[in-house]
Amino acid sequence: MKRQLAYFLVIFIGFLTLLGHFINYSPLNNFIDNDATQWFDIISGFAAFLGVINLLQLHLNKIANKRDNWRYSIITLAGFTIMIIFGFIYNGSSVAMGPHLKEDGSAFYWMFQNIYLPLGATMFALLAFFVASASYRAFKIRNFEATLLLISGVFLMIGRVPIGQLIPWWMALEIYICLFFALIANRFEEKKKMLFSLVICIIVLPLITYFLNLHNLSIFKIPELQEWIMDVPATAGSRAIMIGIALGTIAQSYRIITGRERSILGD
Amino acid sequence: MELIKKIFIQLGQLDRRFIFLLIGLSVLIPLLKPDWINIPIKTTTNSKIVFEELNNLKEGDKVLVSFEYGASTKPEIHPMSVAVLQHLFSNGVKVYTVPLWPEGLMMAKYAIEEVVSSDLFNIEEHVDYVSLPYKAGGEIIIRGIATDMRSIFTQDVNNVLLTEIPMMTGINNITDFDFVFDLSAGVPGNAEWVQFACDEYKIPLSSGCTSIMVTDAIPYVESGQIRGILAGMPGAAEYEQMVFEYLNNDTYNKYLNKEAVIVPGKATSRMSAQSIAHLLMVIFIVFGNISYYLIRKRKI
Amino acid sequence: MNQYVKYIFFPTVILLVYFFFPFSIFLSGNETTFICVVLLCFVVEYFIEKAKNGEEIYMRPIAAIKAMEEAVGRATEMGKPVLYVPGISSLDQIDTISGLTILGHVAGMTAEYDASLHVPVCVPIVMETAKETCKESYLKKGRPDLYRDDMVHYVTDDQFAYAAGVNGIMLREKPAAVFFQGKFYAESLILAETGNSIGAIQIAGTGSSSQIPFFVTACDYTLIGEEFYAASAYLSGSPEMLGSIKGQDYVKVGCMMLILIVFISSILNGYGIIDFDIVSLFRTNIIK
Amino acid sequence: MYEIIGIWCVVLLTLSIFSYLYGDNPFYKSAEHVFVGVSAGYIFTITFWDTIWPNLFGRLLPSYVKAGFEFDVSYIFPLVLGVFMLFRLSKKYDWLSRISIAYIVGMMAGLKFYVFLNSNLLTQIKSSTVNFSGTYLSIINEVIILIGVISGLVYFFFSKGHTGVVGKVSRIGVYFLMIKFGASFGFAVMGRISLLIGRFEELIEFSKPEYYYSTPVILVLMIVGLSFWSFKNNTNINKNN
Repeated sequence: MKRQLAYFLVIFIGFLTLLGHFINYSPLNNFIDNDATQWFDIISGFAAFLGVINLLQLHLNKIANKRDNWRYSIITLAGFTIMIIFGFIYNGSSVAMGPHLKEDGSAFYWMFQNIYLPLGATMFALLAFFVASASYRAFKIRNFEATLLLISGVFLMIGRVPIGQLIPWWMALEIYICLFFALIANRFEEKKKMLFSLVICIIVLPLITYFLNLHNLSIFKIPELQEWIMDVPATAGSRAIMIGIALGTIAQSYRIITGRERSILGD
Repeated sequence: MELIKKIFIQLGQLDRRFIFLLIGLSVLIPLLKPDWINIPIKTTTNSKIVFEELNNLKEGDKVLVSFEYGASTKPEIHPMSVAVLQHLFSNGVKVYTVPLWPEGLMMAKYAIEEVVSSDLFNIEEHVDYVSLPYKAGGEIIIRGIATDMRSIFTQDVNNVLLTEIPMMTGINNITDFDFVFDLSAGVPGNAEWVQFACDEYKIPLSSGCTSIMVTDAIPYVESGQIRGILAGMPGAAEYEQMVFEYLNNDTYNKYLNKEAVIVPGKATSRMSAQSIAHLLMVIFIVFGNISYYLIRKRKI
Repeated sequence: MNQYVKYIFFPTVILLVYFFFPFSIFLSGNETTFICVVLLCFVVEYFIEKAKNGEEIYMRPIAAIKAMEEAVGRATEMGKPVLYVPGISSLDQIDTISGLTILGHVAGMTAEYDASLHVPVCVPIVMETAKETCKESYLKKGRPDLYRDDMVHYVTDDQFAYAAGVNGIMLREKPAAVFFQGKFYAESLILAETGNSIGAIQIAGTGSSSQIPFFVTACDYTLIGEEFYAASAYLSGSPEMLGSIKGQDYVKVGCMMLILIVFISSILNGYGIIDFDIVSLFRTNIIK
Repeated sequence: MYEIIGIWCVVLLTLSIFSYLYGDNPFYKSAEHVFVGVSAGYIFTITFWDTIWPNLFGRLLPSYVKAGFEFDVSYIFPLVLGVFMLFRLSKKYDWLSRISIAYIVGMMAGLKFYVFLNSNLLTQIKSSTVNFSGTYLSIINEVIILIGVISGLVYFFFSKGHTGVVGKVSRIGVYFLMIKFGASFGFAVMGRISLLIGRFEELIEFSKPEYYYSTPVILVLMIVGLSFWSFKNNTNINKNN
């Protein structure tokens, strides 16, 4: 019975919010547009209390049982308590409680500015290093797919920065030739043959291009190629993913509001 | 020959800490010695579209600028904010700032302060710009701005009632604006502006965003739902440069203080650090591939 | 016969009522969307019904879903915990809800194998939901004794603080299997790289398209976009759910046809062969 | 005075987080735990003052909480649902919280159904129209996009195996997806490097004499601390072996 009640509510609210978009009844429309999500925010605001209780339980437990790294839990609790004190008890600035959170000069704001912000920004900046090591590992010419990943990644990387504009047409051409050979290297049985044809291509193709006056083509300008990659194939890819995600979300929502996706409510 | 091979294979198995160190240095050195490297900046089409769109605004037009970034993405987005604001003020456009992220409030404040303190324009609060306060809710707020702004905002950041601000008269929802410019680093961001407001009410929207968001936003740009896009730090540098040239060439601009010195923005100087770091990563990738090739051949 | 009545007659009636109802109880301006909603629901419903009636449904194998059980099994063998990260968004994203439904299945596996499960959560309300899900899964597998309340715990709401916290858990507990299923933003790479550096089997799934590449490069298996939403249906294996996936496929075919129609008609329109702008049909208005 | 202390805090915490690049160490661990505690407190405070206080109490007790809203009796519902949520703490009545979760899940599913259908599915289909104002080249591009989208969607078929024609088409789809992933990756590199630039600029700024050379001082101290720690750790490991 209790469980049935929850399902009934899911189905009822789900269809209400979906069909409310089509029905001409302004309180309902207003509910969907504004209140529905505001309510969600308020309910999750209440849940924040549960989060805090859980956090305290976890760390106090750790300290009480002297589990691994329990000393660090003291730091977490201290940081938390200080923020709560500055948020609700001690103000430190001239404005009222509440607006003081964003007031330059309050103790809370000091903590925000000097502890919270730099920590967040630095964690974020760590990504620069991780992205380097990830790309070092990922961008390998393993197969055709990986090569495409590499090509579009690398061209974007150099095409987007001013250095990409300094690359002359012949160098771009040589890069293409090398990439092509890297891709087909496995097909060659004899290493010497491959090296020979590579060298020939590297010398002859630029000359041909130059004499045929093809070197002004935009394919040899990395920034323009980069823009094309972004505008055409990457757009196609992201559109396919977007439509896929939309379909997935819609189907999942449908399963939820018809009461079929049950594990979410513990069934 | 064998020796070279060995070196390459060794390079392929580098400790990742070594890569970390090199990346760090490649960013640090150009920042410490900016005059060592100087690379010209070329503008891309999407940045040009943004510039043209904003340039076509007339004197007295109303533009809503929404701030959706924080301290961590400040280096990328903030130069855009400043350049866009400069550009708008130089055309006599009225600016309304709204933060949709808690930190966006501070960012809007810093950006306005930076423009005001540069002394380029004679702008006054409540005459040329209004700063709206932060309200929690993300897309709900966008939805609210689209339908009924006054139900969400009653005061500006300085707790002045909106009814007492002359430039707020006649502004009740999104259709009262001529343009929306969105500066975003995540969610809510430009996608939400498209979905919940601008698309439906046919208000032109442009956006400046972090580079990671660009591929997600590009379908909207291609379909014209977002008009042009400033992509990350390079986008910021390009826009800065366009605005810099525009202000320098436009000697008859009545909004511009003649005595003030126009200084190029910050993004331009950061681009050399960016370039070097990218170059280094490409070199890593090339070395990684050579060593991968050699190792694979050995196994065969 | 009965089926025809159901799946042709009813939608027609609904659409007729919608278009020809005398009083203005319906909003005008989003007719296209309404038609789509009705068609979509009935198509999916049709295939669900068919599946319920016992029609065999072929589902293409997805490596990541198969690997889930293996990963849990391996963690059990090694005597190490399984870490499940349900993303950093709240319940307002369908991704989180999908992540939690998958958690239900993974918790079922850990209950069966008697592996220890660890779910650090970013949002309190998700924590409560996840607790409920895990508890029920353990109960259903008949192992309520194995469920501990501290299995699921709150870390913090902030994106990067959460990433730092989960990082710490990974570095110090060294889980053998790591699941990232939910909505992720920039922290995805920090998490996936750390997981990679401790040598865990990593299975990711997300609908955040800008984070998929990082998971693809740093994880062993990744559920890309739509696959992620379908995973829970796959795992449940019930005909109802599989039927809905099949229906979804047919909706997809419909979308592709629609794209082609739009494309071709816009070419014809461009050359002046037909005088009809199909884009005008797509009035996607919401409420005024 | 507070400003200088603040700046030293900023530098210390920034460098502590960066020390993770060397490996897990006490500096990073401390910074991590500070971060978790402070952010939990921060978010909790912000949630209360920015959401519950104005949006709930501002509507239920408008004369007391002046948030610019009028009295709205319907906000009793979220209050009740929120209190239901707190019943999680009770063993006997914890089923009440399920009602709150049911509301959220149902509401969001209904809302997202509509939003994704409207803004993502229909607009993306709409945008596959060909723009004839462009050159022939742009039409070729449109055709490439069309092929990419269709083949990408074929990749996502679940009820057809990737064999035969479907297999070949879905392979083309994968190529397009890979290009998109590569592009995202390239952009990410760019974005992340810019963030690093931001942090470094701040550290450089704080190494000036007016901040008492905080960056170099802390950096040196940290390196000494780290080497001492890793030395000690090494000897420990040797003993264990």
